Amino acid sequence: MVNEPYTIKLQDIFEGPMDLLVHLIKKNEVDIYDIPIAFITEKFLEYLEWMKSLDVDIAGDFLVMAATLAHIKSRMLLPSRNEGTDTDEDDDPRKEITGPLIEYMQMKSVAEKLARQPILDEDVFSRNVEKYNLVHDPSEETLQVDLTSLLSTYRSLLDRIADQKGLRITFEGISVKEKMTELIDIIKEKGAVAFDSLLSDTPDRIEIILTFLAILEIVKLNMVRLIQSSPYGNLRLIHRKADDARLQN
Amino acid sequence: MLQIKSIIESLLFASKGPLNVEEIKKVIPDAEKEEIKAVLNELKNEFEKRNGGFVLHEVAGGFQFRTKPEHKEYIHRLFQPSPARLSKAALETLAIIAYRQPVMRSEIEHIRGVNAGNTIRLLLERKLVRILGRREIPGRPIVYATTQKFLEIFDLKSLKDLPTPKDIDDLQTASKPDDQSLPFKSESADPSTSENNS
Amino acid sequence: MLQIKSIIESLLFASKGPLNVEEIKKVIPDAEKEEIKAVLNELKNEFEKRNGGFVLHEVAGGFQFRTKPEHKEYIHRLFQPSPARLSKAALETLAIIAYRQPVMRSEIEHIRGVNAGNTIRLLLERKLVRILGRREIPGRPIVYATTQKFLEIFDLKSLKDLPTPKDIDDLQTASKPDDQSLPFKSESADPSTSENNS
Repeated sequence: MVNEPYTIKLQDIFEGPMDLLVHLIKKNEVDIYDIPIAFITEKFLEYLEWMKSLDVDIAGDFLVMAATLAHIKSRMLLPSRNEGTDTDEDDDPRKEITGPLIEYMQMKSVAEKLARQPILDEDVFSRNVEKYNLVHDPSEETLQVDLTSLLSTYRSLLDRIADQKGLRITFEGISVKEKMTELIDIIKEKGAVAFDSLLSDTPDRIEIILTFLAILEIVKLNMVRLIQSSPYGNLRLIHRKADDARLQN
Repeated sequence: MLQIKSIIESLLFASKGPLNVEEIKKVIPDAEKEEIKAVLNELKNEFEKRNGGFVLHEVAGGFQFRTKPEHKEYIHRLFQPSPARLSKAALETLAIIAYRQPVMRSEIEHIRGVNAGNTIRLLLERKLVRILGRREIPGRPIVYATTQKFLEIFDLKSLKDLPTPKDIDDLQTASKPDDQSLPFKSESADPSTSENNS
Repeated sequence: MLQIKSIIESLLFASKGPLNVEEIKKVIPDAEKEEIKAVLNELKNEFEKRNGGFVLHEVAGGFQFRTKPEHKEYIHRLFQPSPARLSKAALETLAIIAYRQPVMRSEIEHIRGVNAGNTIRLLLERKLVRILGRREIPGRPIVYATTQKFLEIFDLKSLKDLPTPKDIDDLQTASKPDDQSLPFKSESADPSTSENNS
C-alpha cells in the first residue's frame, strides 16, 4: 500500500497540518508555486493513515486540511471558467494554500534564526542577582510589574478565596466598572446631571445599557440619588454630597 | 580548549553564591586543585589592581564577585522602587482595586484577609490609585479607583483593555469556532471545512 | 568622589537587567549623558580586550555583563538542571507574535494551522510575550506583543534587529543539507516591508 514507508522518529511528530505540508514539500522538492496537488494530497493522506496505524489521535486540524486539499484537487479538475484569458494564474485553486504556506514557511525560518541566536540562560548567562544581598527583608522585595503579573496576581487571589463561603466573586465585565468611574467623576463635578446628557450624541444600544447598568450600580453604592419627576420623564442624578449641601441651605 | 582562567571567571560570574575549589573542580575535572587555587588568587589580585566597580571577594570558604562597599549608595539608588516596581502586597491590592473598582477598603481587606491601610496609602502616594468618593452609607467609607497613571504604567489605552481572568482561562480551551482559526478560510462555502474545528 | 567609570561598572554588575544611559543618569545625576555613553563603550572595549569569562554586551537598548557563548557547557554543568528549552511550537508562535505584533490569537492560529492557546499561555508565563490590549472589532479580542525580556533573551538590540524571513527561493532549497548550513544570509528583503507592519 505505502511503497515508501515513513521513517519518522516520534520526536518528529508534526505540530500540525501546516508543519506536515511543509515537510512534504521540502522532502519532495516541490515547487511551491506549482504544487502537484494530487501527489501532495496522496502523501498527506498516507501520513494520516500511518498515524492511525500507530493509534495516534489525529487532530481535527489535520482532517480539515485533508478536506481542503481534496477540495482544491477537485476544483483543479474543473475547466477554468475564464479559459483563454490571462487570468489563469489568479484562478489557480492552489492559491488557497500557497499563500498561507509561504507565510508559514517564512515564520518558520524566523523561528529557526531566533533559535540560533546566543540565547540568554541557555547559551549565555547574566549575573544571577535574584537574591542580591541588598534586599534585607524579603517582604520589601519589589517586583517589576506588568499586565501579566497584575492579572496573575488577581487570579491567584481569586483561587485563594475560591473555597471561602459567603464570598462570591464573579467575573464582571470591566466595561461597567469603567463606566461607573467615569460617571461618578462627571456627577461629582457637576453636582447633578440628566441621564440623557450622560450619553453621547448617537448612543448605540450597548452604550445605553452600559450607562444604565453603571447608574444602577452607582445608586446601589449610595453615591448618588436618582430622581424622576414624571413618569417617562428624564432621570436626574444628584450627587449625594451636593444634595446634602442643598438641603442644609 | 578554553583557558581555565576564563572558564573559572565565567563560573564565578554566573554562580548564585560563592564557589570553592572543590565545586570548581567538579565542573572542570581536568583541572588540578592547585591550579584552580592559583587561578582564583590570580583573579583576585587582578580585579583588585583593576580598581573597578567590583572585586573577587573571599567569603564563606569560597570566592564571589561583589561590588565594593563604597558604591552602595549608588546601588541603593538603582534599586529604589520606581513606579513600575511594587511589593507583592501592593500588587495584590492594586489588582483588586483595578478589577473591582469602585471598591471600598473593607472589600479589599476581605479578599486579601489582611489590613490594607498601608498598601493603599502607598498606592495613593505613587498615584496608581485615587479616592473616587464616599459611599453614603453609615461610616461613609471611601471608594477607590485606579488613575490615569495606572493606565500609563500598564500600557493600557483604557480600563476596557484590561485583560480579565477569563481571557487567560480561554487560552486553555480550544478557540471558538467563530474565531476564524481554521487553517484556511476557503472562500467557497465548503461544508467540510466550516464546522470541523471543535 | 568616586570615579564615574567605577560607579557605572558596579551598577551594571548589580543590575538585574540591561541598563541604558537614561537609567544610569537617574542614579548619577551629575554625569552627562555623553560621558555615560563614552564610559559604557570604554568598558565594553576593555572587557572585550581582557578576554576573560564575561563581556559587556549591548542588548535590548542597554548594556549588560554576560558570559561568552563558548562557556555555556561549563556553566550548564554548574547549574543542574538547566532551564527547559523553548519548543519548536513556542519558537514559531513567538516568531509570529514578534513579526505581526500586535497580533490576535486567531491570526497566530491561522498561520500555524493549530490551536495556540497553551503555547501563548506558556509564553505569557515566561514573560516573553505580553497582552497589549484589545482590538476594537466584535468580541474585542486580546492582542499580543513581545516584551523587553524577549529582546534580552534572544540577544536583540531592538525589534528592528529581528531576523528577516528567508526568501521563498531559499525556503524551497532549505531541505538540501548544503544550503541548511549557510550562515545568516543578509537578505535583500527590508525588514520593514510587508510582513513587519500589517
